[in-house]
Amino acid sequence: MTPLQTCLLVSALLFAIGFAGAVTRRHAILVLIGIELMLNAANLNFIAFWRFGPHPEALTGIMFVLFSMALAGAEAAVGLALVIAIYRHKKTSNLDEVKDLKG
Amino acid sequence: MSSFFIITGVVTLLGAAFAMSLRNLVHCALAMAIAFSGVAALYLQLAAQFVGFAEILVYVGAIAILIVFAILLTRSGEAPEQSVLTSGWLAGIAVSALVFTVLGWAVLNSSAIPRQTSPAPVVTVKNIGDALMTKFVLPLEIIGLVLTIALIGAVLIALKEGSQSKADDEGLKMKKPSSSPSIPGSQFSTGGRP
Amino acid sequence: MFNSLDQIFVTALHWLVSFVPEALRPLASSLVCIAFILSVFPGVFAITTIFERKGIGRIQNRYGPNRVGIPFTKIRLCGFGQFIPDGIKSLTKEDIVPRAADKIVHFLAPVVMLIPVMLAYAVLPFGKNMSVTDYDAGLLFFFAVGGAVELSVFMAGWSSRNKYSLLGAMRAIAQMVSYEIPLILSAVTVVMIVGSLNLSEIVKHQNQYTFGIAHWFVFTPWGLAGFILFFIASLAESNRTPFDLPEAESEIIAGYFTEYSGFKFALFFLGEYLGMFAIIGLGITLFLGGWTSPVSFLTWIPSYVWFLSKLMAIVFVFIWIRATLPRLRMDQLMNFAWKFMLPLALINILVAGIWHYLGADWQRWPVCAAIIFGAYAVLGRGLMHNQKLGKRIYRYAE
Amino acid sequence: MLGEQIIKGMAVTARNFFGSYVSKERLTTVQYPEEHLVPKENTRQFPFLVYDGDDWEKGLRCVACQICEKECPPKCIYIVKSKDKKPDYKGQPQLYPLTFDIDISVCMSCQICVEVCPFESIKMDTKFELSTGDRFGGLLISKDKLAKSNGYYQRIHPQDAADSDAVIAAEKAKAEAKAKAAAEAKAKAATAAMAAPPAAAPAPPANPGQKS
Repeated sequence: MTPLQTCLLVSALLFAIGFAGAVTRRHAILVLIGIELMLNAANLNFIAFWRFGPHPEALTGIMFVLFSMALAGAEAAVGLALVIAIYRHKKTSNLDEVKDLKG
Repeated sequence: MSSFFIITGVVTLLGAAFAMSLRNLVHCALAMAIAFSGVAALYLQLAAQFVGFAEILVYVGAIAILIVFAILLTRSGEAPEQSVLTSGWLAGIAVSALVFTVLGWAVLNSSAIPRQTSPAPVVTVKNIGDALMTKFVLPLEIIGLVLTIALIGAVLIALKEGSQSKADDEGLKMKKPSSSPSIPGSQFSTGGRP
Repeated sequence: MFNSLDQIFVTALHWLVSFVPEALRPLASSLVCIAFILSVFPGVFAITTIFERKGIGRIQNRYGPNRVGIPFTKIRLCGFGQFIPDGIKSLTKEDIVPRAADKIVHFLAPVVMLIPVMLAYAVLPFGKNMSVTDYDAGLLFFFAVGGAVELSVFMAGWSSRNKYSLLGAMRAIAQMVSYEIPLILSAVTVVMIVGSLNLSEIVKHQNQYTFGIAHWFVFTPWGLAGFILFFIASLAESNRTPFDLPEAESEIIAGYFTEYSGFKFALFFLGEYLGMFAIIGLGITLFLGGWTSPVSFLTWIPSYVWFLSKLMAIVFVFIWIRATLPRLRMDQLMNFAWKFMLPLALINILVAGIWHYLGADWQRWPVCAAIIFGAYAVLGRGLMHNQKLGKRIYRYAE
Repeated sequence: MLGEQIIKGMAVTARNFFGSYVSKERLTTVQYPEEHLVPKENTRQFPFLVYDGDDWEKGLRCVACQICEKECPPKCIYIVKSKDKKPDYKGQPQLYPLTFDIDISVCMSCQICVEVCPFESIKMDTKFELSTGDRFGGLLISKDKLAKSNGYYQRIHPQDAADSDAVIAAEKAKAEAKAKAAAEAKAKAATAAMAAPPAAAPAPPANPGQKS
């Protein structure tokens, strides 16, 4: 197994764990954590391909990861604001109970 | 691939697994911080120093803090009595296992993956800065715009809106402290949840 | 001769490392460096606690501790032996964990506090050729590990299951997050002028002399403003008075470490002081020329002596401020960070750009000074005339 | 201007800092084990028993009347009366305490024993360094340690001691006058008896242990 394959396997497992958490847990914040883990798995892929790829001097992988981090920050801020707003309306952050369209 | 890389990877995956499986949400958030630190260590071993430090700064320093704040604000600091899993959790586990199987099969059998290992590229902060200011200047500006919009949007969403939220406040104030066997002294128990 | 005295620690390190086989040398070198940091800075911490108690005593017209000297003798050393019984006392005290506490998190919090604080020393240049690692992105590393301290504060506050601990932790995190922004923004000006995140590079840039006076950044308009901003923000980051709301004794007992005792309390105490030294060390490196001497005829004094004396001088100013100013209120704290420090830091970045753009011309001095002074005056007036600094209005309690 | 007052405050504390090294009168701290504050006239810590003369056993003013024992709010005084009597300063035969113990771990320094004592024999001390390593025996102070001379009392509370000395002197003078009167009456009776032997009535028994 080459180093690149190890990296990709770690990232695939990280993605699978994040995905499993995001679809199986009830709590909205945990779903957000799962999404963050999936994003990190993707970032790890970018870095691994940049490191072992044919053109590391192009810096595309690093740039992608930096921008995705900034987006993850924005996503976390908006997502948590939504969780707090939902909690204020429904007094719950359990996703199974937040399924009707009428507020 | 050094053994140190393997250890870091195992720590990262364990952190992620705990983050997704523990009952107490605060423990989940702390395990998530461990997973993020592990990812940062992996970046450092992949010669991406700047990204690794930025990962710690953004994820451990900001997002983990944001998440624990949200946990406390939604009063979910204690493990709930009922199940923490959704109704269709078995299907979810199955799908994610399937995803991992497919990805793993693809990784191990793909012919597109380069077999030889190149020496670690040297990237200075100056390189990254130059690239950000020349080739990637448009994405940088767009990211700036997106972050500003996200900032304003998050503030607007979380802001208390008018009379309705005032009524909510009253409701929160009137609500009696929980009579369920929550631990004394804990202000953020879930006891009062409907 | 002076040069060899200056490089004595570097020479000693090379000499020590030469005893181990070739393959293990990087490891041995880093171990020696770790041992050096672990022995020097807790020692500085011990001395500082005595300085603090004695200094505050003198400011309040008391003697302060003046009894304990060398053990088993009558020599008193003006009380500078006080840290030995203090240390023995706090390390041998009973370790009490609340029954309701989250045992694992409660145990881990002081450790998690100390690790990033210790890591931050890795990039600080203590003297000429004396930084442990010379990361290209050293400044980013410093701020990244500094961000992890907040998590330990939250762990301590949450796991204690005590409302004072939780309140203290929330206050601490809110304060640290708010003041980290002016802290980083004021450091950005230096990065802009030097063009590097490497701390050794930043020091090298300040190690030049015109008319015998060093090119420290604090001697420029933007550097002075940046240094003052950095100084105030580092006071807040290290939870010192007047920003000691997280551990306000008169309001919330001891903040996030209310439920800690014995060894763990000592670790928190140590971590807090080491964090203070680290952030002061960064401020010295960025604005006060690091290990360089202020005037060219004093360059024969060893570089680490300069670094340590600057460190102790700023620590003394911290103590002086602690003995002078009262604690801020929470809303005042937030107003000060967001309505005064943040705009001023942003204007300071602009001024640094103007300074760089105007080149070596003499006109840049009055221009930059005027912009900064004008911004300071306007923002200060706005802050002082703000209603929030007046009487507090309570929304719910009548 | 923002920050002006901060600088003023810093100047004040700096002045205090340097001033405390220059002028000693700024420092109000008393370096305790080496220096002692002069106790105030009315300082009271813990009772002691006053004796006159040089021998504390002979001169003890206490007559074991047990009023203080009964009045003591926390009941920290323990007295055992003697079986025999010995003469007091007036020359009258009086009881004396065989045991007089005060438990200082219980005493609350209220001075009620001093107020109620009719014989000026129990007074308040100013000594406060009473700590001991022995929790039980060391805190129970017995008669021999409680007895302090009148000279000591005059030294620690000059005003009060003068007052109580005056009271005692007055008592003594009264007793002397009484004794003198009695003696005179006796002498008169004796001369009268001498003059008229048949009318020799025995004089009322005067104080047998007349001292003066």
